[in-house]
Amino acid sequence: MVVRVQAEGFDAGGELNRFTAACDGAGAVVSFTGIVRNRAGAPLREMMIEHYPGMTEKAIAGIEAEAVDRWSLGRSLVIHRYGALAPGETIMMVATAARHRADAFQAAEFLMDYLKSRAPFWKKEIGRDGAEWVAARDEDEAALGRW
Amino acid sequence: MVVRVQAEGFDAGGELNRFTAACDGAGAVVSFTGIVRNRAGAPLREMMIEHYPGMTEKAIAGIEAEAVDRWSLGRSLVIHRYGALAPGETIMMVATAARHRADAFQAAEFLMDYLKSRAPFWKKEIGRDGAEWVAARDEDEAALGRW
Amino acid sequence: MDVLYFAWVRERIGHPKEKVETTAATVRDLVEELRAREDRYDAAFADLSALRVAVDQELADFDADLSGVREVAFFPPMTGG
Amino acid sequence: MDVLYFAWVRERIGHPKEKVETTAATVRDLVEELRAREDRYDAAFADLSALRVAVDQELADFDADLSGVREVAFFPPMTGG
Repeated sequence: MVVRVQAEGFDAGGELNRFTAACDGAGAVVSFTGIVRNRAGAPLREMMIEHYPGMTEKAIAGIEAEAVDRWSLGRSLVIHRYGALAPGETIMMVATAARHRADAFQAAEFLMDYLKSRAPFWKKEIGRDGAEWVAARDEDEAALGRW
Repeated sequence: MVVRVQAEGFDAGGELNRFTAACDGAGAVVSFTGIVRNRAGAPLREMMIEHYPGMTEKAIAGIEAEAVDRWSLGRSLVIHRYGALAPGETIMMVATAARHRADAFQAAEFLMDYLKSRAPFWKKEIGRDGAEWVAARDEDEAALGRW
Repeated sequence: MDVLYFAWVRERIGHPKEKVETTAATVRDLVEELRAREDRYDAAFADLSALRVAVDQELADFDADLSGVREVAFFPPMTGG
Repeated sequence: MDVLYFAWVRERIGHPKEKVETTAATVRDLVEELRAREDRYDAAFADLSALRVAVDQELADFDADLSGVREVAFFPPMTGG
């Protein structure tokens, strides 16, 4: 279980390789990377991500502990950035390793669903003509219902 | 849609980075990597993967076309090795990119379920005391039922 | 007790953190005290259904007990990932 | 027609590929012709439920029609991924 909350960018491919190399006995590794999308219409200048230092790490550790409890997981990794990000930059990544693929996939989806709605991050989109906080999506809250 | 069937090893992290860089407009990238696991008890010397040249590429392309048809996918990538692999080596990888994570996750799981049971690959485990073809698992066949 | 604000709640109130002397028994009582202070607080807390609260860095609800609590944070629904 | 064998079917029959002159109407008829050849064929095809077949590189079933077909392959259930 590794959790990193950081302002700096990171190399998702390098992280995936290091994660996989450290997963002795795993047959399946799943990764998710979230990327700052540009908007149709009004171009995005940057995305500002605010978080709650202290609670963020605790919340993610709690979510990971629950994933480990529910699935047969070898290891997991969560990296999440905060601060100013440009379109195309990687916001965050999750990786899970397990003997079989079903556990790795389900744990990764579970981690993502909970990180979306239960880890204290807030996104603000900054365009040429102003800035706007990203609203939580109903379907993200609803996604928690399946676990 | 990129399909590569090859004997050579590949750098999963490098592939993930190249894939992500080429995915303009995607917010979510999911990857799966399959790794040769060692066996408990009798150590594995190598895994031999046999395939059906010609049909393999066609079958994977057909599976990818169906994934594109069912989900809102930006891009997808399938790399699958054949030949002799040592424990710890990467057998194959799938990557999917979409605007939202649900499409990327579901398409990756769908691709994996179909690659497991519908792409013409066969695995043979070679140990110190003999070799054995890996049997298809009932749960892999059953996994197709959900799509 | 430390009271923290994040995202648009922080922007509306005008600062990220403040020390609050209070005898409020629950989060809801604390909210009422804050709303009574100034218009910007009143505006920020007008619709509690748009807000979430954490008590000592754990998600809580507005009826949560504040005895012994050192830190309360108010913010909109989270948008991580 | 080319007939291909993979994995343990290839090992049991002893070669990966052969040309077969046949007037078999279906895959099942072809299997019967092959089984009549030699014991190793008979053994390889003893339990059809353990085998899969592809006709011109598409998965098919044992009742598939062979008219115009150039390539038939026999193999155990696939274990990719």
